[in-house]
Amino acid sequence: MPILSLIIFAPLLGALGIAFLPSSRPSLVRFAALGISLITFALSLGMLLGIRGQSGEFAFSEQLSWIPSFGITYHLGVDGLSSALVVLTTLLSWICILASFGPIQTRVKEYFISFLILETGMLGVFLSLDLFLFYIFWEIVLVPMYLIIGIWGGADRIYATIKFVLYTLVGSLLMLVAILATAFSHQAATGSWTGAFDLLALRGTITDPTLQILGFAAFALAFAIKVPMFPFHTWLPDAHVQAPTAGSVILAGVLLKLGGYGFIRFAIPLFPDGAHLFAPLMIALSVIAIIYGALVAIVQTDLKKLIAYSSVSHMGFVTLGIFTFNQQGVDGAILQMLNHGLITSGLFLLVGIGYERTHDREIAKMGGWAVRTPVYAALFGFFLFASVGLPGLSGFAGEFLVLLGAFIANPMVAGASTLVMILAAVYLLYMYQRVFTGPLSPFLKGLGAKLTDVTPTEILTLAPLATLIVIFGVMPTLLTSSFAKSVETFLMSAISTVGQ
Amino acid sequence: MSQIAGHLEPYLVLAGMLFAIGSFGFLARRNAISMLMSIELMLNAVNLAALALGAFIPSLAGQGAAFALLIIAVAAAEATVGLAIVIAIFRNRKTPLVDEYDTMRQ
Amino acid sequence: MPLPDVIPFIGLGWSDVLFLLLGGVVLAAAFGVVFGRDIIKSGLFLILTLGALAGIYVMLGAAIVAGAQVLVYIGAISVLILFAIMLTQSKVAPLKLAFQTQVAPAALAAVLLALLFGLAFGSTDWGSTVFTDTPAATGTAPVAAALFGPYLLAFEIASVLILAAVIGGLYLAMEPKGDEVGEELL
Amino acid sequence: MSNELLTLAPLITVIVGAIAVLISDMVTPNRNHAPVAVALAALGATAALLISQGGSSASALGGSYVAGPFVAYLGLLGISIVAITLLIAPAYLAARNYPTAELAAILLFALAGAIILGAATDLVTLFVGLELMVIPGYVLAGYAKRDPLSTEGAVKYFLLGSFSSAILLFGIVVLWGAAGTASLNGIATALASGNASAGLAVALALITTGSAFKIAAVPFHYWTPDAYQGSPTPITGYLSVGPKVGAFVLLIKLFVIALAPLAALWIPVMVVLAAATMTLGNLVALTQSNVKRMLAYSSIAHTGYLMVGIVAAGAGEAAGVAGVLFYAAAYAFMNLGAFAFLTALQDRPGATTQLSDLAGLGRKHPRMAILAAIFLLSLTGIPPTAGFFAKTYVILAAVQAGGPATILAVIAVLNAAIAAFYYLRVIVYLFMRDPAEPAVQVAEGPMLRAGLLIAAIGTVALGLAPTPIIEAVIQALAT
Repeated sequence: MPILSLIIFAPLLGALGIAFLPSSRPSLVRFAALGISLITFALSLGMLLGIRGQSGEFAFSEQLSWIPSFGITYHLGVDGLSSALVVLTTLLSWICILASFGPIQTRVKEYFISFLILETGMLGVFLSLDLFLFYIFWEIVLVPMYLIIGIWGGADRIYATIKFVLYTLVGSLLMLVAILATAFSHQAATGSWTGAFDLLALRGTITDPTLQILGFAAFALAFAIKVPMFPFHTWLPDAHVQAPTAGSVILAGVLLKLGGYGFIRFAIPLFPDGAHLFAPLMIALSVIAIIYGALVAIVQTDLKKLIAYSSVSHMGFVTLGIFTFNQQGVDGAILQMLNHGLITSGLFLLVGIGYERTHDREIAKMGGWAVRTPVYAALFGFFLFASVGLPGLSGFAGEFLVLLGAFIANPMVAGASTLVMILAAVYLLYMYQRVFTGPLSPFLKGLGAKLTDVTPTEILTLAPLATLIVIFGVMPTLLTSSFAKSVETFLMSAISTVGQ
Repeated sequence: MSQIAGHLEPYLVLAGMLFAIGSFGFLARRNAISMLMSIELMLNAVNLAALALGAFIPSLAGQGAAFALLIIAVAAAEATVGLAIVIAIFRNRKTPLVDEYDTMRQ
Repeated sequence: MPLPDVIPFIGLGWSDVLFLLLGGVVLAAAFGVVFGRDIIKSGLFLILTLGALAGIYVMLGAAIVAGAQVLVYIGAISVLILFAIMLTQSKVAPLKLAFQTQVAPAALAAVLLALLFGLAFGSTDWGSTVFTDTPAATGTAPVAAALFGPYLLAFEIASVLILAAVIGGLYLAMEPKGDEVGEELL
Repeated sequence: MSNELLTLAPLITVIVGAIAVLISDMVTPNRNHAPVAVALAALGATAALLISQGGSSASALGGSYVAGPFVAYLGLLGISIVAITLLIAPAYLAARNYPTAELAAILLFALAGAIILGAATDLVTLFVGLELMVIPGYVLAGYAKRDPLSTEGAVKYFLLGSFSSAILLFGIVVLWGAAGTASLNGIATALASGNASAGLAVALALITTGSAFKIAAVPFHYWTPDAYQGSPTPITGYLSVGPKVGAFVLLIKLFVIALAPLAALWIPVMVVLAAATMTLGNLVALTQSNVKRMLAYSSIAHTGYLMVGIVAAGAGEAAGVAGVLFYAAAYAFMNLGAFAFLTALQDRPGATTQLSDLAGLGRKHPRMAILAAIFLLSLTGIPPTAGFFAKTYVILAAVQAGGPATILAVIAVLNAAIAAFYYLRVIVYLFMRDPAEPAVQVAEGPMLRAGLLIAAIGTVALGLAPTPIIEAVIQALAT
């Protein structure tokens, strides 16, 4: 059974089905979308169980000829790294769909169709082993996200969504040129188009130094914009602030991971020489992002923007870890991606829940929230501490491993980054103190009975995330062992041709 | 043998000059019909070149005249359509001056 | 009494003189076309240009093209143009506003263009050039051979082209039937 | 002889079809349906003939007409273009009291010209074919003869078109004399063995300038926006696609075949022209608030992308021509689709195509808006649409060609990002703004709907499963 195709296209087929449902019955549409995303989730869990029995680097491999004239194939495969991200995607998808039940009241059908297409795109990116196919899914992600921010977003949504698209597009189009150049160099070297777009066939074969440098630069730009690395991050706060809650969640939870995944899966294994050449720059930019994101977060007055900037800071750890090129660093980077996906998604969900009640995100207006809604405050506190990197919760392990890796590579860098961990604790706790503790602010008081505590549905969206944060916090090896083989191959491919 | 008329170059130079005059007229005149007449000058320069080349280059003997006749036919077709357009626009705008046709820029 | 091949004193042949004469008329009349302030005179100068060119065509041994020039160009196209001029001239379009503002750069461009053509065509080696002034080469037979040989398709298509142009031209030039149909902005 | 007739049969069918359309118009009182029906029948018959000729190449009339896969490909593409135009135009024209018969006949004549362009093997036939294709275009631009804007566009289109024809023709004649033959292959042989002379350089310059006018490359583009904006919307769609594709066939024949030995001379010029064309077209399109004019400028940008393929082909990369041919097909479907959408918005005379008119259309007419979004995404080059694959194909060819072509490829993709801004802005208006007051009327006749649907199917199919077209293109070039 082609399980990977099934996982990728189940949401798309579901979206097609929903297109035929009457838009006059929004609740039918909502539950259909939820059902589809749950089925996809179940399929991905099935894949996760089945993967242990598979041998070889990539499990459940599927390969079909698609555009034979250029050797472009429909090639899918999954390994430890991608399976973890796939499950994260399918999990967050149904959580987002459930979390959208309340907030999305206009054009419900179009919303869920967009969301399901988005899910297909994201899953396709994680499962493609053909560069061309990967690129297509990469671009497909853009369109529904553009619509989700642009149609269901806040007041400045159009500015934010166009900025998001243009940033992403500039990077990805240059990546397309690099993909084509890579494919052609393969064709020129072997005299045939066969395998010219295939990651596995290309890996380790690109010897042209110019292509190594320019190819890496083009790929890295596309991924750096997506992560986003400093100085390409400016689209992110706008997009986060304007996006509807579920949009922010999926943006922080999955879309940013596409960049990190791209580095590990494509950019570095294809162009190791280029990667090593650029590594000092990438590390410097990562450290800047970590510090800059944290500093800017301190002065934010908008809750969502604060978390968006903290994302920039946290994602800096991901790129930092990747470019240490050692096992601790890369392990940490992947852990950080997954944990950031769980924690920040939770935080955005919580901000969204608060916004539902207050229709405001201004930190200055809040205060003493815990008095009225203790459960909400407790949950917020839990995710906050996870984000700060409290040992025992999952945020800690990733950042710790990255710093360990960075220390091996360059102690200075590690030192600077450690400082920021303290900074992060400061701004997040300071925010928490202003919003939740102390006497009830006049603004919140004015809301009266509207300021209710979390509902069971909302708890249902948060509970899986919280559970996983605790599990992975206590037993990070559960994750690291699952992608150990991926990291091993990555480190091999990242070094193999450098010595030449 | 003649010193000028017996050579190819003078005819081509004459054609080139006529073509240049025609293109000047096209670029400088404001009246659509004047511009059309300038184009006719250019096409005639082309015809002259075609005939001269046909007359002097052995492998093209006889073809120059055929080419020129076809160009005349094409020019006739162009002029037919062009004048019809000029008449149509004159009916709408009451002026043949091309630079006054600028509604769309406004 | 047969005239000498070369005119005394000038050192040029009769055909040279004829060529210079006709060429001079062509250029002068062409200047008249593009510089003439009165558009009707421009039209008449155009006819003169075309007529002088027909003379040069005869010199080149292409009497049949010269004939077509007179019949089609002068007889049809020029008359059509004159006709159009008369149809479209009105007091709204003052005759003195003949030139656009870019007349000076256009003149410069044209002078440069003429120089370029002159230098380029003069300096080019056109291979072995022989003036084929024999009846076998200049009669109608080789023209027919070309038109019904390699250029047969072009010849046939030219007739289709004229048909298409006439249909289109008729459509555009015909007075619209019936009443005006309201505002038609886009 | 009968073989020759068989070879020429598609061409003859188109011309006879054009005449039949006019006759049908005379004999039937119904002025709109009969001509379209006859024209579509002629198109169908021509398509069948072209398909039956298919892969085998045969020549007629002493080798001046060579039929084969190349002609079949171009012919079928031309038939699609004309057919879609004929489906979307009649309702629009009828609402404004313009006839359909002349439109159908003139389109068929232009199609005949395009077929000759594809089949021609010598300069003379090529030129006459080109004129047969472009002269009907002047008539079409002025088709709304009572509308000052239409005639204004037509007069500019005609004057610049004839001017460029004269320039091109002078170049062709000088080239013909310098090479001593009219045959395209013969010219290539002569040029490859001879030395480049000053006369030849002049011929090259004239041909380049004339061709640049014909394809509307910067800086010879300034007639396009007026001609496109003034013409009746469905005809603008045709003008932005049909003559453009034809002009690129001319470029393939002149530059890639005949002038190939001089590639080192014309490639640098073409690279600069292509870069300027894309960039300027996109930058100006960015500032337009009228969608029709925006599409006109964006068609200039697409000219630039197509030129990338020509440059690659000049550098010796066969994929360059293949890319141009594929791009032409993709561009035909997506651009005609976009204009069909605009046509639908101009249900009644006087309806404008300002961006603000489109506001909120996604809510009132979701199906129409989704189709529009497909065309716009394809024009942007977002996968999995035809436009994405087309762009990829020419860029691939340019990357393969290497050297200046690669730089051009990078310029092309950066331009695609600029283009994304203004194409997506239309989508913003369609889906993200509140509906305009008064709401836009949308015409949805069955023919218009069919035209839109064909364009949409083409746009999606060429993106999802490009293989059949790629194979057709490669086969077309094999001969």
